[in-house]
Amino acid sequence: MRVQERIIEGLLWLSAAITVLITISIIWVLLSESVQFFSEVSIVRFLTEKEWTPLFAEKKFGILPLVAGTFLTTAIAIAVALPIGLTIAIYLNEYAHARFKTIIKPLLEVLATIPTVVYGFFALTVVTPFLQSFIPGLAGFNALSAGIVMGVMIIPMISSLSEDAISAVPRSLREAAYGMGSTRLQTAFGVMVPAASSGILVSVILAISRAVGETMIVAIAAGQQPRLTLNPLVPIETITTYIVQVSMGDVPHGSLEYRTIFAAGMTLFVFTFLLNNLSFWIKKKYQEKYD
Amino acid sequence: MTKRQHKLEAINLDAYYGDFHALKNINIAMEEKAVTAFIGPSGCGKSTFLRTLNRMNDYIDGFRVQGQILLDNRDIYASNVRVDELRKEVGMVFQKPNPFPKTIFENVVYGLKIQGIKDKKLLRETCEKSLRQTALWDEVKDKLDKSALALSGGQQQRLCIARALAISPSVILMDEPTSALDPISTAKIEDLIHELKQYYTIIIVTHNMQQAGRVSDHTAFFYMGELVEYSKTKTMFTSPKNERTQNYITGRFG
Amino acid sequence: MTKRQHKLEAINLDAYYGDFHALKNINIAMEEKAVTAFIGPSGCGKSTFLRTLNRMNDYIDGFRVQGQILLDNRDIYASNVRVDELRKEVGMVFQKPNPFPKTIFENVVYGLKIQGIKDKKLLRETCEKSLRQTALWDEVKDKLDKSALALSGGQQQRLCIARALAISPSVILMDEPTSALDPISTAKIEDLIHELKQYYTIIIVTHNMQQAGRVSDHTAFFYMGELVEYSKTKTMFTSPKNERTQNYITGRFG
Amino acid sequence: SCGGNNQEGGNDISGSISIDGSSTVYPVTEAVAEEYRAEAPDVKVTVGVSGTGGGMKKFSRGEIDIVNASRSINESEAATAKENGISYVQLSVAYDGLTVVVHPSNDWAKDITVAELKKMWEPEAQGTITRWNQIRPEWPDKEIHLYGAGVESGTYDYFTEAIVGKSHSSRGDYTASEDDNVLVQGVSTDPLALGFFGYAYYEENKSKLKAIPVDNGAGPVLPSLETVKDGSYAPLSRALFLYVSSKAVARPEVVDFINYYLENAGELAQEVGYIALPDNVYNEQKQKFEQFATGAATANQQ
Amino acid sequence: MTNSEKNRLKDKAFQVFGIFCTFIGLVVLAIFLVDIVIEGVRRIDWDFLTSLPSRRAARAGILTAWTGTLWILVLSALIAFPLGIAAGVYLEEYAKKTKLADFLEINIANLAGVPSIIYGLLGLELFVRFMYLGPVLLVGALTLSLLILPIVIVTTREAIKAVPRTIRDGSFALGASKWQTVWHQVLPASFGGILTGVILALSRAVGEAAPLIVIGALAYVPFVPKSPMDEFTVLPIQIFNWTSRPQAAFLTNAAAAIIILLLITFLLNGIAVYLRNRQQKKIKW
Ligand SMILES: Nc1ncnc2c1ncn2[C@@H]1O[C@H](COP(=O)(O)OP(=O)(O)OP(=O)(O)O)[C@@H](O)[C@H]1O
Ligand SMILES: Nc1ncnc2c1ncn2[C@@H]1O[C@H](COP(=O)(O)OP(=O)(O)OP(=O)(O)O)[C@@H](O)[C@H]1O
Ligand SMILES: [Mg+2]
Ligand SMILES: [Mg+2]
Ligand SMILES: O=P([O-])([O-])[O-]
Repeated sequence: MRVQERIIEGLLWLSAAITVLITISIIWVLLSESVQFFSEVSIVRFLTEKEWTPLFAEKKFGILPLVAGTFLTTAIAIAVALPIGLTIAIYLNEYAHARFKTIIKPLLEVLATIPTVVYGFFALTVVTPFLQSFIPGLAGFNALSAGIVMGVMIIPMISSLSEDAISAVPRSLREAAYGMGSTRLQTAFGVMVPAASSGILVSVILAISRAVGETMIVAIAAGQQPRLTLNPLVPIETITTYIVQVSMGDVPHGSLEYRTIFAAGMTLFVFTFLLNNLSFWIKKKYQEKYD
Repeated sequence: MTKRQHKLEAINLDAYYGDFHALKNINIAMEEKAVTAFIGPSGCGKSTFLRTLNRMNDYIDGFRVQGQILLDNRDIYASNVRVDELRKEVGMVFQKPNPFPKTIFENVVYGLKIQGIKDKKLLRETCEKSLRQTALWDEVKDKLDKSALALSGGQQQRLCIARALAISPSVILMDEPTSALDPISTAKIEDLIHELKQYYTIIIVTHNMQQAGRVSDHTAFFYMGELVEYSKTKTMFTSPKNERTQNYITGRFG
Repeated sequence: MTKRQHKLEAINLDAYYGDFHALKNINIAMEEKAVTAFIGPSGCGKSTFLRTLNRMNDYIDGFRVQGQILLDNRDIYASNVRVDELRKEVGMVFQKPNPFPKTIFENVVYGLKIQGIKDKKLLRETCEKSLRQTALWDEVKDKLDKSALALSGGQQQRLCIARALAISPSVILMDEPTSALDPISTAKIEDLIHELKQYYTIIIVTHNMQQAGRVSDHTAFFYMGELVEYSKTKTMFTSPKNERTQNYITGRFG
Repeated sequence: SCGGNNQEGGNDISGSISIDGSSTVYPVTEAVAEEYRAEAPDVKVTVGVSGTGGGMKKFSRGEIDIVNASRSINESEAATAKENGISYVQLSVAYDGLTVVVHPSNDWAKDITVAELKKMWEPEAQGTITRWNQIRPEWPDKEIHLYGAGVESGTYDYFTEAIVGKSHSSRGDYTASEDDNVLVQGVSTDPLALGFFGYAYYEENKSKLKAIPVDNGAGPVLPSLETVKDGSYAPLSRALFLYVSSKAVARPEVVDFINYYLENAGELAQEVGYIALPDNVYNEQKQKFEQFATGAATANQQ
Repeated sequence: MTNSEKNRLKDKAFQVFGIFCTFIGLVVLAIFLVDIVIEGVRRIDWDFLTSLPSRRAARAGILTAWTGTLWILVLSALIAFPLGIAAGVYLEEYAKKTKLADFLEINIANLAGVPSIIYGLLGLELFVRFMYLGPVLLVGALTLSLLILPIVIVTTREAIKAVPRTIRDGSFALGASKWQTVWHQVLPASFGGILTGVILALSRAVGEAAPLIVIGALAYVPFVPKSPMDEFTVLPIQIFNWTSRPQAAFLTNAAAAIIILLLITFLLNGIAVYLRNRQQKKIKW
């Protein structure tokens, strides 16, 4: 009996420990290839060169154009998703009927369940032509429509997580505000949003992290041209797109070109890792404020 | 205005949460500048009734009332009544102290600020006055700009009372205001209620019958959504008319 | 075995949740085949103490005890004691009825089944016996294979008692067993406790002092982790020795 | 065993064949593989698109059976193959004319010279040649968006060789894709675009693209069946190849497939937009392959 | 008075804006679905579902793609389900609140936030290069399993957490051991929730293309995979492939394939929602 319990616990432990193994493997895979990459290309070059042409004869290894592309699409996505998502969260919490909320929330979450290739298709075949009808200079591949569509995709992420954060604020606080004669708007912005600010912040950070790592939408609709620009109307390339682009052609194992995707992957991993930990830290730090 | 008139009155009041009939034909008139206590076992509708008195249940989906509630003889559920105005008239204090996560000062003047009052001096004066009324001034005057969450539970509850007083209501509703507090804080709040009833009409829900006995002038006993008995507190505790009241008071259940 | 000997005894017992000192130097001896009640304000440690008596707190991270608890003069925290054996000896009933989401029959025989008993006949007999002991048999005998969750709260609680009796413990711990129940169910459980004390040593936590007065032979009053007073129930309620006991019993706080 | 006995039909042949490489040749091979399915349903043919370079690398390491190529194998690839004990045969399957295209709304680029192409594609152009009027002053002062084959592709090698003068040497700040469809997609939706890819991709998307005549000193010439075949579309005309590995021809399904391929390449190449080789050339290829197969078989037996 | 009126006006204005924002997302969703259905629905017929890929849009079908998706679904479930549940049970029921448990928790939260394409790199290096498996079904399923494992673990934990303390107490008090309690009480009571989580995770896996592209699963695969060691393609990759083609007929194919993919995703999500609701109705603690 005792022994059996021990064995079972051991097996369960092993399963949990596998997750650590996965992390270690990810880091090891990224590191081992990146280290070799950086033994040939100095980190300074990697971080300061303004061009990214590692596959060409004239090799330039500046990650900045890819980072700029990633930043651009992410910023557009957040600019779309944050105001809308946050407003939805407040509206559902303070204004909407409970019944309405129980219908709308899952409906909105449908947006997050749609596969991202599908969003890519939508960006390329619907949104871009639509935008081109009134933005004449817009290229067929561009950061703008990819960013907008990505924003639509992460609306439910912000609205749901923020909504959770706001409804986690003790009812008593809301009642206190109403009890003093506040309107719903005053309750929302004067009491609920400040009280839920850490949770809202977490939702935004996670949304950013999601947008940074998003691949298919940008691979399909944003273009494949590493370009150091903040112009949303022209083709750009994100870190993720670069990895996809290279993976589609065969890059032989062990070559410098092969390692560039791991160096790019490492950069991506570091960004999202920092963002995730930041959000985790904020959550831990501020969550226990209310029980 | 003479004392001992009816400040608040419920007439044939029924309340529902969806299909659930939470209050059944309540008729009760509460006196001005006196303390009325609501007692009864858990779930009997005390809080529900208390919250209909300043329409706090308005935002609960499916909640509705029938009948009338008169505040100074005006029906508070009439269509021309503005809820925010009503709540300025009828303040409320809750079971768990619920200060806003702001400074002590900001907490007290919150009600004024949302009315658009910006006059610094006025705000400061009202703050001091309210804190003095709740005997909190000396304890917190040096840390008005500190977070209210750093206060003890008892202090927080008195702060919440101060916050309610700052918008000069005429009625204060209290829903089990001491049930989360230690004996010493409880005693302080009870003393405070004694003080305040000179100026305000106070209605308090409590599950502690001895507390009802100590602080209230009148007591209403609710049971399963009905108002079973309502009389002078002394009468109720010494010679209850109803058998259920008797059983409850002597601890046969609850 | 003669009656009125000490069935359970705590000696210099301290308990901690992490750094929090939840029980402070408790010394108490509980009589066999009698009812002992624990009373005290919320958070005073009643439940904590009750749960150390069958080591239910073992799985709580950071919880530890110092001192001894003797069951029939054997320390239950000794290293050679098997917790599962201990729990078969010391049964427990909780505040909220907590039937498993299974059939009534499965609930009652759960304790036997996990001991590996598979004999159908034995299971059925034990089930009937336990349900009869809790006066539930007639009410449920036709729906033994229905979900236990379909029973009323009072029935559920008696089912939980039946479940505890099925593994024939000698001690039954009850943590506010009636606080979630209506008056009629409460009365039934109280009657049941009266019945059961012929055969079992019963320890009951209650926040209802009248209940303690009605069902218990001895009462222990806890306050802030300390055992303030422990004596015959009658003595405690008529002439408490300690001022805090007095204050609590008369409702000055709590 | 050797492949000879299976030539006459072989509906019951099974096995799998892995092909990878050029995106230019891909449409032909895809078409052949698809038709071949009716012939031999149990042979699993997978075709990847890694570009000629990518395919060659896999091929010379022995990872695949056949490589599609839009240029000849280069020295280092040949060396690797030798190291790995792989010999191979080169089979021509069609002609292609690398096509320079712009957006249909582009009303200024009516022709272009090889020198102008060089000016915009050479490595020195990176970051400096960014507007149309830098190439020809009368063209508008607008940004130019370039689209071209990825570096693993034979098209890229061929184009850089022919235009810039040095294989594998070009600017890097353009939209580079191994997938020509992506390039078509990009050029056809970008009014400021200029790109190049295999003729088939132009042929299939004529309505959305505009090809520009290339002037190699003898006046502007558009790519077409005739100009490619007769060599007047220069320097961007070229042949497309298959390479088959000596290890693979030991398997009957590979032999069967290649025979089928050479039998039908002319027709299918035409269908997908390329220019078929003369019939006698296909026959030569067949003989070449048969020799290679027998040779490889004896080599394998030893 | 004016102040109070102004406040009420602002309140109303925000309400209108709130309704607008709530619906804009849904309107986009609706436009989008309608657009795709109009574009693709006529293309869906028996032939489309049972044909292998082809160079001619009109003859091309998604047989390889949906069978590949199905394979991936089943294989990933087989790998991630037991592993995820076991890890979830360990963390929720066994792990002490130590530094190590904290670390495990942070680690899992982190894994859940790692972009899917990074899992692709992991799969590429670990399974394709290091283990020499090639871009076959098993590798795809392994890669996606690792990707969804954190989701399965997290939802398992939530489902287990939702089982009230009192049930465990009840079981322990009757002398049950930890594993007996988990096996007889906790798992049955949380099974619905766990299943919901697993299905949601699978619906995520079904829609992933990026990691599979990275491991090299983008090729013309004109046959139905028969074993886990076969090469494969899945619906999202087929869609990606068709989307990148400029010809309108292929875009129609892509739209049609998207309808199928969305049906699968919505079906999985629908099952999950149904299970969740049933679970909530069935057991009221
Ligand atoms: N928001 C709600 N929706 C539905 N039913 C409710 C709601 N709030 C309260 N109820 C029900 O109304 C009845 C009265 O509740 P109420 O809170 O008024 O009781 P109470 O007397 O204040 O009890 P307690 O002493 O526990 O606070 C209860 O049966 C409760 O379940
Ligand atoms: N798991 C735990 N971790 C940390 N502290 C705890 C835990 N459980 C209880 N405590 C603390 O121990 C003290 C005693 O709790 P206990 O539950 O024994 O009180 P009680 O007398 O039963 O109260 P009640 O009448 O509310 O049930 C309280 O201050 C409580 O906050
Ligand atoms: Mg209440
Ligand atoms: Mg307790
Ligand atoms: O034909 P390529 O794909 O190698 O250009």
